[in-house]
Amino acid sequence: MRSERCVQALNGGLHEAFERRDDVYLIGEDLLDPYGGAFKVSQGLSDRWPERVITTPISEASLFGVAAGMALRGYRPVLEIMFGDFIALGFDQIINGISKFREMYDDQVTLPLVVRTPMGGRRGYGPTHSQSLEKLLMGVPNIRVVAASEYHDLRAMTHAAIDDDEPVFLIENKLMYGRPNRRPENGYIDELSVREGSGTYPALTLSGNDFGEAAATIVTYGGMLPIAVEAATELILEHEVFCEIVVLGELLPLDLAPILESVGRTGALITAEEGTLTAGIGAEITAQVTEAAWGQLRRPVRRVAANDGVIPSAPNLENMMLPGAGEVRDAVLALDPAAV
Amino acid sequence: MRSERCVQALNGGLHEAFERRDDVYLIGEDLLDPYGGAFKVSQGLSDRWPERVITTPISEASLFGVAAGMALRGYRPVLEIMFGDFIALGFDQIINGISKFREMYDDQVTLPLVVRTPMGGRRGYGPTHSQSLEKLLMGVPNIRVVAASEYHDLRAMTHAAIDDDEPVFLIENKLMYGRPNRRPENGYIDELSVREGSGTYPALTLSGNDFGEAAATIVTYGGMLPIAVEAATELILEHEVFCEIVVLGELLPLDLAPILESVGRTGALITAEEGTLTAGIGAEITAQVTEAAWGQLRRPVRRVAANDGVIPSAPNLENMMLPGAGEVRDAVLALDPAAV
Amino acid sequence: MTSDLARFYQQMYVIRRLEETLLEMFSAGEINGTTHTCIGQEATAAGVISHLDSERDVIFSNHRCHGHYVAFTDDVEGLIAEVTGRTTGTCGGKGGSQHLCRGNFYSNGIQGSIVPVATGIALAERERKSGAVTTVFIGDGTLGQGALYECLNMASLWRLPLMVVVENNHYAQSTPEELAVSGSISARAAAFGIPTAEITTTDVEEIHATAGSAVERIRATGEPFFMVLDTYRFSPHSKGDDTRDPAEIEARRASSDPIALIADRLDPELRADIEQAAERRVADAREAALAAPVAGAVQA
Amino acid sequence: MTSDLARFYQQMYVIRRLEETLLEMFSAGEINGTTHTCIGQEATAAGVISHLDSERDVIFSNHRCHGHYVAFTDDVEGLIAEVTGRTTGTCGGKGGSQHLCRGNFYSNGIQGSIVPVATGIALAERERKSGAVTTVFIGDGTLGQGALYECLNMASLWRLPLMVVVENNHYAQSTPEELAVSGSISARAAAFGIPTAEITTTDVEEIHATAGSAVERIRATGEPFFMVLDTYRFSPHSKGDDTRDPAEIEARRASSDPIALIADRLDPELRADIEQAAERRVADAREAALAAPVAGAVQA
Ligand SMILES: Cc1ncc(C[n+]2csc(CCOP(=O)(O)OP(=O)(O)O)c2C)c(N)n1
Ligand SMILES: Cc1ncc(C[n+]2csc(CCOP(=O)(O)OP(=O)(O)O)c2C)c(N)n1
Ligand SMILES: [Mg+2]
Ligand SMILES: [Mg+2]
Repeated sequence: MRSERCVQALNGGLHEAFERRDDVYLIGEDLLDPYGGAFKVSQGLSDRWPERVITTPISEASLFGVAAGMALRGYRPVLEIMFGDFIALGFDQIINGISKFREMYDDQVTLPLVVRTPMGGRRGYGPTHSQSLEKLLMGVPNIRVVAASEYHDLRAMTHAAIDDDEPVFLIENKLMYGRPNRRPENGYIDELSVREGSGTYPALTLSGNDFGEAAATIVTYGGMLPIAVEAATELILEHEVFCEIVVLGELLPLDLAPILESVGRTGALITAEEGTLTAGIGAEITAQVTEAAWGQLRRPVRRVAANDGVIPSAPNLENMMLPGAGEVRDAVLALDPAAV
Repeated sequence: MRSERCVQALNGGLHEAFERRDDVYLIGEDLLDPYGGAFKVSQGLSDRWPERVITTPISEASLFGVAAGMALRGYRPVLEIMFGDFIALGFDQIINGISKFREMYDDQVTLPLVVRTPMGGRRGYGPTHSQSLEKLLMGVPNIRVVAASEYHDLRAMTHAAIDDDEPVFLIENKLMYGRPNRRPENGYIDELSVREGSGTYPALTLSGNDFGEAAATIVTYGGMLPIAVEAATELILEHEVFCEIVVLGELLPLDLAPILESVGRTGALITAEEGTLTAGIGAEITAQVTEAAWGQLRRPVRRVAANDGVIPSAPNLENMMLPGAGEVRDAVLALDPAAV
Repeated sequence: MTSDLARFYQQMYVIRRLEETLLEMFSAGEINGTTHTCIGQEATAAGVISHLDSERDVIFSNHRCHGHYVAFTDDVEGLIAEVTGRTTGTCGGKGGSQHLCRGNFYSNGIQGSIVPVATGIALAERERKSGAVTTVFIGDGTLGQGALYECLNMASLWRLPLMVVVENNHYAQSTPEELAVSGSISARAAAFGIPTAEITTTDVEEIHATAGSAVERIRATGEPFFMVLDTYRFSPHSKGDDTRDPAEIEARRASSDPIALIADRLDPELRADIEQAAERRVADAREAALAAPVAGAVQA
Repeated sequence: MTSDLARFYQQMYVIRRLEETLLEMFSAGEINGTTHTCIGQEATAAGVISHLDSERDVIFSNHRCHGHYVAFTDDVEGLIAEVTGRTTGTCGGKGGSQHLCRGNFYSNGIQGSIVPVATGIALAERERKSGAVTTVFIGDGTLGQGALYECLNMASLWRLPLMVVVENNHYAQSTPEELAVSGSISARAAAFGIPTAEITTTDVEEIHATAGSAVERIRATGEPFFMVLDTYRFSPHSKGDDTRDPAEIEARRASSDPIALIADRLDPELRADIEQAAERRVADAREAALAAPVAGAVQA
């Protein structure tokens, strides 16, 4: 069976959720059919449920608050933010509203809303349309940050986010949309064996040698998954070095168990993310893993990430700035220089 | 000589800068004399320079952009944001404007602006007026985050921020304002010997035993300084444990050298910050120090920070939620449980 | 059955005494943090909220929310307990003065940012066909926040049962209206196709009449309304300095104290009863709060 | 000396050919990323910007900035080199189509957020007493952004020499004006006490006249102005799908192509010369860009 593309899986998940629950609403810009959202994840919804799809003016700052208001009153709004870069406009609502209401109102309310948004570069969209800003959400208590990847069950992830009673930021990726949404068959995706974690947004752990001896764990998520797989494949084929890859589903609260489990086997950790290095998701992972697995780490955690700076429009400049398979590979090789 | 209070030092620095340069402007809410800003740091400026102090409507989101526009055209605006919690309103301008213009316009422009704002709790102001949100700025490339503390030369820091050609976020602290702005005399503040780092926003390293043997380094900044000093003092008096305290001036880019230097002596690191734990400044410090000082750390870095959650209004609840001297002390004692 | 007038007087008097008591308690060190009283502005709360049904309608208020809270919920006890950090407080001491929630009442301390949330609530209530009117209270200074205009646009486009009430007390903290508000306040809403009303009296009966037509219109059409009410606060912005001209404050106190304005219209005996009951209620609430368990006092 | 008309024709023709060429280059794979062309809207750029002095005045533009850029800087070559990612590009390939900067020209791709920056620039220029007019271009869709209203308020209060030009092409991406813009556009600015003008023609000479009075007024008074111009884009929002009714597009193409509208007013020979020169210039710029070093090609 040919897999559906990720955009279809996400879209399918939304259609199913709209069928299943009548408290689900979609709000955002340019949602109406036939347009169906800038990245087409929302296609077909407004034709089927014209009253539950609300296309909006360009007013991101307020849209976060509108979603919060609906959620306070018992609905399950899904807010589509056209480009992830625009979540910056909603930070006040996120920090001083959405993440506060439940706890500061002493648990009298819940905020079951989902913010869906595509992050990531490599399309030449330039400095304000290419960022991976999910790192900035990691410091906000009382929200969840969930990362879609092409190996996750994206239909299930959409349902889970909508059913969640906490505010969920569902981070998608622009390049992911067009790729097949692969799922393990008999425990494998291609040559990689896959273990699926537990929890609502399970992590996936991939191994090229059926969880035999491995030199390192690469923890990653979202749009970096194929890059990590490319690096791991090259390491096997050209260097006979095996790695495990942990593909996180939930970034916040950080799903530490599968990382520790893998590090318990490998003794070394690389974090790989597309956002800029400083204060990235790798920093928090490093801090938690270093404390929890102190005796097990042979070497300090290495972080692979984008250079701290602007993402240029020109393709070569953009490629130089964003982390690629080469950087992931080199980070693994640098762990044990003697071993290579 | 009695020291001036921190609010006076910051105010004095602004007065001096206004005298020294006629391209400095102050913008923000409620700035006009006799009110002189909600925390009085801006007092007397509008009486002396009525044309260079611009009191504004309540429009934080735009004020960041207004400051950017002035800076693009050769002025040196200082933007006062009344409570640090309100920087969330400016995140779009910060992320998609202020931090981008210089680099994305290929270095044709500079953005010499200063955003001054008080952070911190312990005054019962409640969830939306007590946060320490500077951690959220750490992930933004091309800006500087500078932290005022009561042992720093606050007049000099104000001058340095205004003369800086990069955008500077000068983080102040509400409780600090009322305290004396102490400076080392003959290398001492009270019983602590003080070494001052180099650079524009120097770190201070404090020692209770003249940089003799010490069990740990506590790295901190801003409003946590007196709490770290209290913990270190108690550790000396009641446990005969000596620590070094590194008080950072510049958080971003992170001033790593003084931390590494001290860790080279102590072999252990505690980070202490008032912001919430996850993805805090301690995470980035931990990641950098763990990588750079791998062989030197006896134990993993421990992070002391606020609980991940809302800062309650009620004093006891607030105290339980924010990190105090007890938590810092316990973190040090937990490093070497055998040694105590 | 109590007359409207008696009810207004009762509500305003309770709010006044409550807030005078809060200021006293501050001075006595029984409260920490901050508080923004609406002393002088009680008529906007009483006049508008008397048209709302706390079982159905929704209010989102701001930093200066005590009057709205009490007029809507009648929960003097929960409020005093909240600002004194008691477990019996409306939000268990977590929210404090400007972050209240009870039933259909919410408040938050970030100026302007409450309007989008109120807009979302109005949208939800429209979808639920509850017939609720959602009211959001803002000050003149909050007209500076762009989120308001984003929401006026959406409320108009989507025909939301949202009532925006501007309590124009002519100052934002220390900033007089003329330094912060250009042009015309009502024209700002009218430009988005929203009907408006503006009145310049602090007489609660007049406010009540104007608000009545507004609420009726919203209930009938399901469309938004924008109301600008003149008012004045007699006490400082929060607890601290007041940089306004004392003569101006005195003049407004003399001319437009909403409680004094209607006092003579009431039967003196009824009035005395109302006042005594209010005094007692506030004093009892203070005492009860101070006797209640301190939030977070006993650690688990 | 060239007449205004010839200059307008020349500018509009260069912009048109430039953008048609960009679309071709996209299809040919010579450009990646995105581009928003203003094909059909050239009159707003030419008519307004002809009153501005690129040595003194300042422009802040948006995602659809090519026309404004060329009308103000005449830098066809730098623009093509920028969008093709060449070291010779305006910003060395870093900015790309919607993040341009050269001299007194700036653009950025976040809707609405350019207005505060333009407001700060106008404030700086006022303080410098440069006499500059700062112009910010926004689309009808961008009227949804609250920052605009914050800035209208400040520009009015502070009397800033700021000109806000709304290019109303009746769509924001796929969203028609009636789903995104309530009430009256000019009334929104007028409510802040800002003078406005609104015209409903794409005739560059009429736009020029209206913009002339606006710029003159700003120069004379130092106060802001708000101008709403009717226009229409003939090409898709960026490169992709267009969900507008093709008949509507054809009708607007037939009735309001700003280039066709004035073509007959020119001497045919002059017109042919202008067209030929423009063709050559754009073709040469394309060739030069493609021959220039690719930004980031050789790593250090
Ligand atoms: C976003 C934001 N900016 C600033 C403040 C600080 N602040 C609290 S009240 C106030 C003045 C509000 O004025 P207005 O809206 O007129 O209400 P009033 O206090 O007069 O009732 C200010 C600036 C805030 N709470 N939120
Ligand atoms: C803050 C923000 N939200 C959304 C977008 C995506 N976007 C780019 S152009 C556009 C439509 C803009 O419409 P309008 O202002 O009318 O300008 P036009 O494209 O018609 O020239 C949108 C929604 C953006 N760039 N910035
Ligand atoms: Mg006011
Ligand atoms: Mg448009």
